[in-house]
Formats: sequence, C-alpha cells, structure tokens
Amino acid sequence: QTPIPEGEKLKVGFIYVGPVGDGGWSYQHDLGRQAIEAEYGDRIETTFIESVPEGADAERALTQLALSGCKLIFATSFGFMDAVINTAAKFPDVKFEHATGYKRAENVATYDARFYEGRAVMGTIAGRMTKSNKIGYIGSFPIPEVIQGINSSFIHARKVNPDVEMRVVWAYTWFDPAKEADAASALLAEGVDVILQHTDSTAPLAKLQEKGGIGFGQASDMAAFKPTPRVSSIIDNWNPYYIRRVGEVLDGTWKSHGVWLGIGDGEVEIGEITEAVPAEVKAEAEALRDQIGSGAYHPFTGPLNKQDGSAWLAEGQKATDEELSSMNFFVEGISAQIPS
Amino acid sequence: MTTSELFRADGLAKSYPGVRANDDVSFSVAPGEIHALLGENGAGKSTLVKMIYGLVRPDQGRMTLGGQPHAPADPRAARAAGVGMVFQHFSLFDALTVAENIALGMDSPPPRADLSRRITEVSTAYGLPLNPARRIASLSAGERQRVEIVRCLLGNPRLLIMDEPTSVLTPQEAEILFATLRQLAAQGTSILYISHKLDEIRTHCDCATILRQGRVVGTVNPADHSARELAAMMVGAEMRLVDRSGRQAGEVVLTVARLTSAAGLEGTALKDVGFQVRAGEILGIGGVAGNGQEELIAALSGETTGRPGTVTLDGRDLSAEGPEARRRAGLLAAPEDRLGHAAVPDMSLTENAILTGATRQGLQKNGILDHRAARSFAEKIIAAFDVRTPGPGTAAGALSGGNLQKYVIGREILQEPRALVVNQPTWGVDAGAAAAIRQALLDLAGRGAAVVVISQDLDELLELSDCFAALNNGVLSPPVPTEGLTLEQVGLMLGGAHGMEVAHVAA
Amino acid sequence: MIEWTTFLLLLSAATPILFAALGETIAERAGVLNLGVEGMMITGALAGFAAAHATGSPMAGFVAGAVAGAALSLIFGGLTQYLLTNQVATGLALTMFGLGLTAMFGKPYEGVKAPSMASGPFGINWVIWLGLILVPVTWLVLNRTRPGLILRGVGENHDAAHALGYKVRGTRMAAIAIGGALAGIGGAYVSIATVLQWTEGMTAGAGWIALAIVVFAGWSPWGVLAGAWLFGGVTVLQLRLQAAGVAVPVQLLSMAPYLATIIVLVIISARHKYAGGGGTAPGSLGRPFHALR
Amino acid sequence: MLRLEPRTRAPWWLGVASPVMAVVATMIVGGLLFALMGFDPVASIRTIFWDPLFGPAAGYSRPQLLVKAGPLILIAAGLAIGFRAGIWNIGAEGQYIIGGICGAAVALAAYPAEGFWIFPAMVLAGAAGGWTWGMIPAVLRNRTGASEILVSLMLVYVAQRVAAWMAFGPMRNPEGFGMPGSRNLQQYPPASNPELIAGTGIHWGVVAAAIAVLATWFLMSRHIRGFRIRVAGLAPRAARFAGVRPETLVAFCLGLSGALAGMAGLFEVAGPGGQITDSFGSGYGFTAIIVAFLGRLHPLGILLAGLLMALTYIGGELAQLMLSLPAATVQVFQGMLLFFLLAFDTLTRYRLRWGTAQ
Ligand SMILES: Nc1ncnc2c1ncn2[C@@H]1O[C@H](COP(=O)(O)OP(=O)(O)OP(=O)(O)O)[C@@H](O)[C@H]1O
Ligand SMILES: Nc1ncnc2c1ncn2[C@@H]1O[C@H](COP(=O)(O)OP(=O)(O)OP(=O)(O)O)[C@@H](O)[C@H]1O
Ligand SMILES: [Mg+2]
Ligand SMILES: [Mg+2]
Repeated sequence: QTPIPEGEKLKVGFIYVGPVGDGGWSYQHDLGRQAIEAEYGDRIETTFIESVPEGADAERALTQLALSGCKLIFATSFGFMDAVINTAAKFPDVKFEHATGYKRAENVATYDARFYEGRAVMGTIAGRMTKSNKIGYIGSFPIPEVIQGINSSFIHARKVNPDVEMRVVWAYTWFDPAKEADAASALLAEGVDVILQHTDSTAPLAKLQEKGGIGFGQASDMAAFKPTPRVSSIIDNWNPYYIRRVGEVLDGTWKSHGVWLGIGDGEVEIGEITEAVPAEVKAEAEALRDQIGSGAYHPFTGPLNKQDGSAWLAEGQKATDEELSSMNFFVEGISAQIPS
Repeated sequence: MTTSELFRADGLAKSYPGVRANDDVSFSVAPGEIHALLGENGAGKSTLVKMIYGLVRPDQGRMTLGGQPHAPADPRAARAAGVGMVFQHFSLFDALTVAENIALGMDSPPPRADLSRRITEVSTAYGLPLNPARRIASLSAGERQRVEIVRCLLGNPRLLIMDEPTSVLTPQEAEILFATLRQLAAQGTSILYISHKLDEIRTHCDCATILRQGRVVGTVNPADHSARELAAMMVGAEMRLVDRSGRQAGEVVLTVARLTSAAGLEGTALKDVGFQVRAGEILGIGGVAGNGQEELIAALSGETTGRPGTVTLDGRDLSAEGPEARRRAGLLAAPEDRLGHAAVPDMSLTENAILTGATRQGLQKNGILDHRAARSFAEKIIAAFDVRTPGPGTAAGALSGGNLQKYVIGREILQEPRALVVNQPTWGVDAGAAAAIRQALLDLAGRGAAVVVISQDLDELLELSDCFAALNNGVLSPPVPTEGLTLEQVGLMLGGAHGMEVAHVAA
Repeated sequence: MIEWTTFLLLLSAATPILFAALGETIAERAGVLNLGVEGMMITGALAGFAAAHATGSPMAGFVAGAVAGAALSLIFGGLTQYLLTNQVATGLALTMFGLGLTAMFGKPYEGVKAPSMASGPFGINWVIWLGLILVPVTWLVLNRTRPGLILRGVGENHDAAHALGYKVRGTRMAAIAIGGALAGIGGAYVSIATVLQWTEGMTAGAGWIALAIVVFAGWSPWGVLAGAWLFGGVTVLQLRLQAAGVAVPVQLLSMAPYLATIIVLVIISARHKYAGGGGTAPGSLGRPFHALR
Repeated sequence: MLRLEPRTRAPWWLGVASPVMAVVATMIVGGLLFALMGFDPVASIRTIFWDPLFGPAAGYSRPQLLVKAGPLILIAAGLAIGFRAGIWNIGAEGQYIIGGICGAAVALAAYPAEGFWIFPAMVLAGAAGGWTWGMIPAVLRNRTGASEILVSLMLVYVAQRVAAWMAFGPMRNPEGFGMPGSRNLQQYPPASNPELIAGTGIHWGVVAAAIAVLATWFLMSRHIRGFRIRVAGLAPRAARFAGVRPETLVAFCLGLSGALAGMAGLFEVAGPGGQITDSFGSGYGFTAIIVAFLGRLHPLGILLAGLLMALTYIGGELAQLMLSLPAATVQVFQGMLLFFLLAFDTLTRYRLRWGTAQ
C-alpha cells in the first residue's frame, strides 16, 4: 500500500443502479460523490455510470470503470455483489467498496448502514402522533433490512402507544412513484394517518399532502414536504464514509473491511423534526436518537417475542448483528405477513 | 353547345409508369343515353371513368359536363357536378350499415331518420329494396350492388358511371338492373356502362365506344354488330372459337357426398352438398356469389377438412387431408381471388409457382427448395399460357388481372391433376384471355381429368360444362345435363331475382 | 364508507388508462395501430408536469401534456402515413424514443413538487370527470356525427374511403394526433394528479395496458371504460387487501391485474370468435395506405 | 411535391445502403442533439461508435460486443420468423425470464451434484420454459382468437413477478443471509456457461446465436417451411391455400421464438448474469424486437443489427464514463436509429419522385 503522490490524480468511479435523479438511493450516493470532489478537489477525479442493471451489465460497467483508470470504485447496490467480486479478481490493484453486500476480498470492502436505528426514532414519533392508532408501512421487498425497519418502528411505536396497529403494504419496488402513491392511498383508505416508507420516492408524501396525514423522508431529507406531511426523515448520509475511504486510499492506509454504521457514525441521520410535532414528542424522539447514537440503547433489546409468540430476546438481551442481518420474521404484535 | 350532348371528353390522356393508360381519348354521351365502354383488360376503361369521377387527374385533355368545363379535383367535386359512380371492385364498408354506407357516399346527407326513409323510398321505387339498418357484411353480393347503386341514385346524378356492375348478378337481377337503368335514362340520366358481357351490351346499350390500348378505336351502335365483331374490334384480331369436341366421360373420379361445413367470413354454410364428376367431364356450378362458393372450394381444396367420406378421389377418402395431401393425390384447385388467395402479389412468379407446385412438380426435396426447377416451371406456364410479363422474376401483383389469371389457371393445369376445381376462372378477364382459359379447361378434361367449374357467368357455364348444378344458400341442386338448358331455366334454378321487385317503370 | 373511498381510488387509478385507451380507440377506429402509447404518455407526463410547475396551474399542465402527446404522435403519423413504415415497429420505436427523450429532458424536474389541484364535485378531481364525460362524447362523435362516420369509414376500408373522395391520410393524421393528445393527458394525470412529481419511466407500463384494454373493449368507448375500471379495480383491490391486513399471497396478487387482463381478453375474443367474424377490429387496422393519383 | 411511387423491384444495393444511411442520419441528428445539450458532438459520436471498436480499451469491449449482442441476436432471430408471418410476439422478455428460471431450476435442483449432463439439461429446460411461455399466447390465439401481441406482452409482467417470487422465495440462496437472488451459477462449474476461448467473450450463448442465424437463414430462404411462413405474412389466405394451417404456424412461430428467447435467458443466467434476481431480464426481449426490425427481419441483417445495438449500449456506457453523457441518451439514440431505418426502408419499396406525374 503506497500513498498516492501529490500531483497524481486518484480516479474514483461509481456505479448506480438507478438514475442519479431518483431523489433517493442513487441520488444520496451521488451526493457522496460530490462530497469527495468538494473535499479533495484537484487530488481526485470522479466519474459514474447510472442506471446499470444488476447482472451481466454490472460486471461490464465495473470493468469499464477499472479500465478507464479508476483505482477506487464504489458499487452502490446489493445486486452488484458477484460482479464486484469477479471484477475485483481481475483488477487486484483497484479497490472496490460494495454497499450492503456481504462478500469481501483483499480489495473489496463492504459497508452498510443501520437504518433500523433511525426507524426506531420514526416509530416513536409515529406512535405518538397517530390519532387512529393505525400506522402504515410501505415495504419495498421482504429482505432483512426492510424487516428490521418494520420491526424497529413497530416496537418503538408500541412502546409509546400500546394501542397502535401496523398495516404493511409490499410494493415490490425500491422506486416506482405511481405504485408507491397507490400504496399510500390504499393505506390512507384503511384509516391509517401516519405512513412510514422504505421506498425511495416522494410520492407517498405527496399523497399525504393531498389527503392528510404525516410521513417521513426516506433515504434523502425530502425537505420539500416540510413542515408537514414530512415531519422528520431518515437520511442515508454516505459522505463521511466516502470522504474517509478516499482519504485512506490517498494516504495509503485503505484496508478491506465490512462495516455497519449507524446514527453514532453520522451515516444514518435524522432529519429535522418539524414544528408539526409537539415539543415533548420531539424531545422524546431526540432523546432516543441520542441514546442510540451514544450506544447506550439498542433498538432490539428484550424482552421481545416473535410474531408467533415464541420467545426471541430475553429481558435486557440485545440482538446480535448476525441475527439482524438475516432477520426474516416479524415481532409479536404485527398482524401482517411476510410474503414468501 | 348542342342539347344532344351531356358529357364530352376531348383528347384525354393519362400515363402510369411504363403504361399509357389513356391516349387522346375523345367521345361524347347524350342525355338519357346508355353508353357502353368496351375494351380488353387494361384497355384503359377504368382509368377513363376514374378521371371523370375525379379520382385520377388527366395529364392532358378537357372534359365538359352539361356544357360546363368539368375538371373535378376530387370525387366530391365530381358528385357536386352530378357524376355518380359504381365501382368495379366494391367500395363498401363491411362493418357499417347500409345507411351509413350511403351517407358516406353523399356530401351533405340528411339526418339519420330522413335518410333511412329516403333509402327505403328510392330503393323500392327503383325495384332495389334495401333495409337501411342492415350491416354490409350480412348482405349478399347482389344486395351489395344495390347499395352502391342506391348510393349513387340518392345523389341525383346526371351522369351515372357503372364499372362492370353485372359480373356478380343472376340474369334476373341483371334484367332488373337494366330495367332500373332504362327508367333512369327515360328520366334523362345518362349512363356510362362498362362490361365484358357483350350480349348484354348489344341488347341494352344505345351506343358503344371501344378502347384498345388506351385509344379509341371506334364508336358504334352495338345492336348493329355481333358479339364476335365487337370482340374483334376490341382485340384487333379474330377471336378463337372454343372447341368442345373430343371428350368422353369415363369412370367416376371425384365424389362429394353429404358435405356440410360451417360458414366462412361473410359466407354461407354448405348444407349436405353432393355430386360426382367423371373422367373427361366438366361439372358447372352456378350461383350468385356468397351462396357457398367460397366454402365449397375451400372444402374441396382442403383448406377446410370434413367428416370421413365427404370428399373421395378415385375411391380414396381425402376428407381429412389438407391441401398438400390432396394435391399429391391429384385434386387441385384454383380459388377465385387471384391477388392474395390463389397467388401472393408480393412474391415473384417463380415463388408463386412453388406455392402449389412444390410437391407435384418436385420443386422441393425433403423440404429444401429447388429454385432452378421452380423457375423453369414458371417459365413453362408463361410460355404455355401466353402470360404477358417481363419474366418469372416479376412480382405477381405487377401483372394485370387477366394475365395473372392465366398464370394461376395454367399453374394448376400444367400439374396434370386428376380433378381440378376452379372458381370464377375468367372473372374480370377480357374475351380473348377468357377464351384461352376456357379452352385450356376443356383440353384438360379431354385428357381425362374431372373438372369442376364454379362460376357466376352462366354463358361460360353453358359453354363449358356437361352437367350443371346451382348453388343457392348453401344447397346444391342435383346436377342436370347442360344440353338443352336455357338461360331462363338456369336463372330460376339460381333462385330467380332474390326478392327484388321488377322495376316500376316510371308512370 | 370504505366502499366509496375504494371507488374513488379505483376512479383515480383508472383515469390515465381511460384517457390513453380512448385515444387509442379513436386512432384504431381510423385504422391506425399505434403501439407508441407508452411513449406518448410519458411525454405527456413530463411536459404536463413541467408546464404545471412553471405556471402553477395544473390546467396548463394538462394542455401541455395534450400538446406534447400529440406532437410526438405526429412523428409516428408522418412515418407511417407518409413514409408508409410498418406501424408495429414504428410504434415500438416511438415508445423507446419517448422514454429516452423524457429521461433526458426531465432531469431538471426531478425532486420538484407539483402544484396542488383543487378537487371537483363529490371530491372527485375534474380531470376524472373529464375522462368520464369523454366516454359518451367519444361514443357520440364516433357513432352519431359525420366526422365520426368518415373516421370509421377510413378505418374500415381505406380504399373505398379514398374512392369516395375522403382524405385517408388527413383523417388518420387527425386521429393519431387526438390519440396522442389523450395519451398525453393520461400521462399528465399520472405526474400532476396521482404521483404529484416527475420521475423517469413513471407511467410504468400504463400505455401497454391501455392498448390491451382497447382490444378487449371491442373498440367501443363504453368497453374501454369497463376495462379501465376493471384494471384499476384489481390494482386497487390488491393494495387494499394488503393494507387491510388480509393475508394474501402478494406475489400472486401483483400479477392479478395482468392475469385479469389476459382472462378478460380471452373471454371477449372467444365471444367474438364464436359469434362469427373476426371480432370487431376495424377492417384496415394496421394496414398501410398508398394511393396513386 | 414529393411523391412515392411503388417499385416493382428494388436494386440490390438499396438493401445495404438504407441501413447505412440510417446510421449516418442518426449520427448527424444525434450529434446535433448532443451539441444542443452542451456536449462535444464529434467526441460523443466517436465515443459511442468508434471507441468500443478501436478505442484504448477496445481489447476488452470488442469481445463484450459479442456477449451483449449474443442474446439479442438469438432472440431476434426467432422473433423475425414470426414477424415475417405476421405473428407478433412482443413478449420475448417474458420468455427470456422464464427460460432463465427453468434453466436455473435444473441447476439448483442438481446442486451440488457433479455431472456433464447438468448444463445440457439446463439448456433444454431453458428452451422448454421459453417455449411454454410462448405457447400460452399461441394456444389462446388459436383457441379463442385473443391477440398474441397483448397476451404475450401481459405475460412479460407476469414473468417479471415470477422472477421476483423466485428470487425471494423458492430460489433464494440459502446461504445468502436472506437477501434476494439465487445461488450464483458461475460458482457452480457443472452448471456454468463459461467463456469458451479466454478473452474472446464467446460463450455457448454466442455460439447458439451464430447457429440460430445460420439455421433461420436456411429455414427462411431455402426451406419450404420458411417459404410458407413468408407466404403467410404476405397473404394469409394464400398460405392456407398452399397448405399452411394458421394454428400450426402460430404455434410454430411463437413456440420457436419462445424457445430461442428461453435459451437466451438460460445462457445469460448460467453465464454473464450468474443468478436469478428479482430484476432478471433487463429488457433484452424488448430490445431484440428493435434488433429484428433493424435487421430487416433477415437473419444476416439481424446479426449486424445485434452487433450495432450492442455497440450503442457499450458506447453509451463509455460516453457516460468519459463525457458524462446521461444514460437516457442511448435510449433516444436507439429510438432515432429505428425511426431512420424505417424511414429509409421506404426507399427500398418506393421511389421518390418530384411533381404530380411525369
Ligand atoms: N394506379 C395505376 N398505376 C399504374 N398503372 C395503372 C394504374 N391503374 C391502371 N394502370 C394501368 O393502366 C392501364 C389501364 O388500366 P385500366 O384499369 O384503366 O384498364 P381497364 O380497361 O379498366 O381494364 P379491366 O377491363 O381489366 O378493368 C393498365 O395497363 C394498367 O396496368
Ligand atoms: N395502386 C396501384 N399501384 C401500382 N400499380 C397499380 C395499381 N393499381 C393497378 N396497378 C397496376 O395496374 C395493373 C393492373 O391493373 P388493373 O387492376 O386495372 O388490371 P385488370 O386487368 O383491370 O385486372 P382486374 O380486372 O382484375 O382489375 C398492374 O400492372 C398493376 O401493377
Ligand atoms: Mg381491371
Ligand atoms: Mg377496369
């Protein structure tokens, strides 16, 4: 590992699964790209390929990036995993960073965010704010990350409001505004007045604005819908991690690792809680955020039972990262089903 | 300006790429005159009347109508000037009703209810009754013809053009049509009449202009000349006479029994059809289009298959076999519609030879095509049947109707079938080509084949066939020997005038 | 109460398809098969959104959507009617072109909010009303007016229409443009009224559904209404069942709208087939027209 | 006034010239568009059309052309046969997906067995899967007259959901931490479709595409069956008269194109793609329709068109990478290419003339 000499440019490549204009997932990663440009200026150069389908095209796009001289490549979708591993084997001197994956190599690091930490805060606000005691959740796909989020928000909503019920609609998309809007409408028609979403478009917020009810920004701040219906948000902030890793390449200290960063690391950010939320609720939510951030509190702390009533975590017991990263069950109290 | 002249053409000319369709055509039509246009296929008759109707613009020449210059920019202008036209090929809208079709032929039709009433009135007044609410698709060919005529009549034309209107009518229907035309002529309407049926022109037309290769070769009173003389003027040479001699009926070759089939598109179901044809014999099947002809030829060619025992060739049951197997066995067919059914317009003549000749002529081996053999077969047809075309590489659609018809019939005849079924072998074909086709059919029978000719042209059937049967509403009458049959008897076998009333000649 | 809200959802889900399918019905009745509906819808979605955003008036957005859809459709019209290109291929190219073009020019509108729309009588947005009114109007125009008669004539038998002196190409271009305009309005409804924002590819296949609906509607405006409601209904129903917590096989249900479309298509086609005749498809549908003068 | 006049016969060179003119026109108009958007038009065109072939990284991208074009050509060769017969299979995308799923199912069922039979069995399963998916619209059209365009299209959406279901349900990799997607078949040698000659990009799918081109060329121009297919497209009644049963033809064309699309899906999942994911498919089936038309429904044309299309994809990626051209431009470009081709094709069927008549 040698530092990159002053005067020599480090070329950093990104591949995105969606268009950079999606306003959500790929957009946030592109903000990260812009952040490293701002941070390192002339020392680096960045480039990206957007809307790359997962599969054969990904491997080609990664190879093209490597061939064009990129020495550090961020692959920002889970589905690029095998393509990253294959390409990395062909280019041992290029460093790869793969978001949300679990396969690593000498020159492949993985990184992910503990979104469920943020969901705990959203769940608290939701539990306090609901008048109908029905909160809705638009799930993307039934994968551990999303299931963690549903469980975490439900646990914390119940904690502050024992009468709360959770309604889940699976949209089977990360990003399809029309479908997300329809899902939001369906939830509203069911009497839900707070909607959490694990899909990336602002369509559900727009529906809430039209029909009443509150919601939260997802992936990005979605500040356009402040102060209501967007009362807070859970932001994927990749900037600190990207700045750090580019710096490590520049000074020759980069090493492969697998990290899972949360509120405490600044990777999961809670967007401003607006005045639509009563002050005491806001204070309660912020306290929870800070506790999680400091490590004093873990959102999955027992006693917790699984949906079928079987015991999961005993009093005071915390879920392990292994358990969380393959989570495939709802906790007790959620009546919805995980489709299989 | 003279009063003896309603319409006049002066030096009209029109060229298409490579063809001079009309060249210096001049003639005139008097008020109340029924004026025939005669000529071979491609002589330029349709082109000429399309110019009068504003569909085609002349390259040269002038026209006058009622003393005024006549240069219609489009058919609307022509209609406004008082020209009506019944087209050679139907120009009706199948999915629309009679009333809607007629409204489309008028420039400012009255409201629906009024229009329906007027259709009923006018159509009964001229002996062509129509129900305005019926869809065209459900009408017979004769009824469709009536729609076209009534559509023109409602526009009160001064000049009515009819391009080959009688080719689909029974003799009785044709009689009624002429009665209508007489009635119109008596009211002062002039009629420009195109037909290949010379006898009908001789008896009904006051005057005839004869075209040959786009030029006028004479204007005559048709009653003064025999059909043969008229034909000779059209062709510019003597006509051959069809020779019926030298045939002997042999054993039964083709047997059709209890043949029943569902109705095809716009057609009629066959009901228990049965007949036998012997070697060397020609069976003529007459009938107005739409009475099951399409279904019959489909059932014989193998396009539709039937219950066992319905179609037998030389004792072999072919009922369940498709077209290819029937061809192999020796049962061949030539359907009526040459463009798109008997031939593929966008394919060359060579490829069209493969269409039906693949198996019998050995144009394929194990499925692999022999283009060279196909080409020589096509050349053979062209030579034997005097098909006028630059060569076998020409697209079938580029041939005139008559030439393509000769090619299609020739293709089947040269395959030496055991039995051949043809539908409308000379439809729209000029007298010379028609005679050649008929002779070829007779010769085929003379060589011992069984031949079935389905046709609406009764003269043709009486000329060719040994036995005659009528197809009416899907039912085939028992075949009777042709010897001694009169046209009137045949017409009655065909169902007479199909519910038309004899025209009330204007009081 | 739930039933009424569900019905409102259905109305809203059906509206984009209804507009697009009515437009396509008009084009197909004139004998033109335009498979570019999706491309025209997405173009309408973007142009409508951009105009609504710029002027603050959703009304202006719908007008712009209509104009943009019509403009795009004229590319198709020019190619198929004047250069006699294959209609299926040209329509597919139009869809691809529209999707690409909007993705390209839509960048500045990503993440922008739509102006809010006033709701009309009974809490039903006036564009929904317009769509509902358009059904009988289209029927009346097609079946009871002279332009409608000419249009049907041209679609039924273009050679005959030409022989009678009607302008086949002109009529078809007009029908194509109307089809494009209605598809554009349908697209604009998605961006301005349903989703309230612009994102690329946001019409997500609605154009294809509209095409399917035209066929199973038997080319009738009333059938189109039924088809759009059926499709909207199934879409809404599966989400409503999920939201109500009914344990439903989500994967299967998400296929339901498409399977339902196929099933209805099959039933209707079979009915036409056994009633004799090849359905009620316009006689000249998809065939190029060329007249020499 | 400019008029069109039908040709009875087109000179042979027009068949070659019209696609070339279309490409040139696309370059010109595309260049103008790029200039309008503030990009260097010459550099853009060069990056898209030249660099993948002769640019600095051409050593890598040239074989990738084959990898990308392989499935497109394989699918388009099948589709073109149906299109020639007037049978519109718009749902190759669905057949591709189902083919991939069926092929992968064989591999996953066999896992971790060894055996030379596994890959051939997968190919058969892929073809059978695609065939089955293609036969659904065929049977429905034959039985009920339902439009195969719409049924095959609707089945694409169904297939996409089947893929999602598989990726999340039955085929989910048990060692994948609950994430969607099957095992990666590249890592299971008996089931993988490897590069046959290192560095060439040639895998069994490319071989199959080459065979498909030759076989369909033979079928369409030398064999009676292909002849009848052409007849059916030009004149359906004449085809029936010649002995073609329309039902058989519909089943043959949809089945064949489905099977080829299914095989393409299998080669992709066992090769470059590696696994069944919820987004398996990525539009090959739709792009192949364009390839079929670009190739003027002729097998050899399809070969060239597939390569050209692959070029625009790879060149488009390069243009993003090197010039920051947005991804959508490629789509616009492809749409334009097809428009121009269709327009120039008119010249092979018609002659342009000035004036009303000569
Ligand atoms: N649209 C056209 N384009 C090119 N050539 C044409 C066209 N219409 C007619 N012709 C040619 O013009 C000539 C005259 O054709 P026309 O249709 O007027 O003949 P016709 O006398 O009506 O023949 P028929 O008795 O068969 O109806 C023919 O040689 C024909 O090939
Ligand atoms: N629209 C057209 N475009 C080009 N050529 C045409 C057109 N219409 C007719 N032709 C040409 O006209 C000739 C046939 O003319 P036409 O149809 O009048 O023949 P025909 O002998 O009258 O046959 P039929 O009596 O069956 O109509 C062919 O050479 C054909 O190429
Ligand atoms: Mg003629
Ligand atoms: Mg004529």
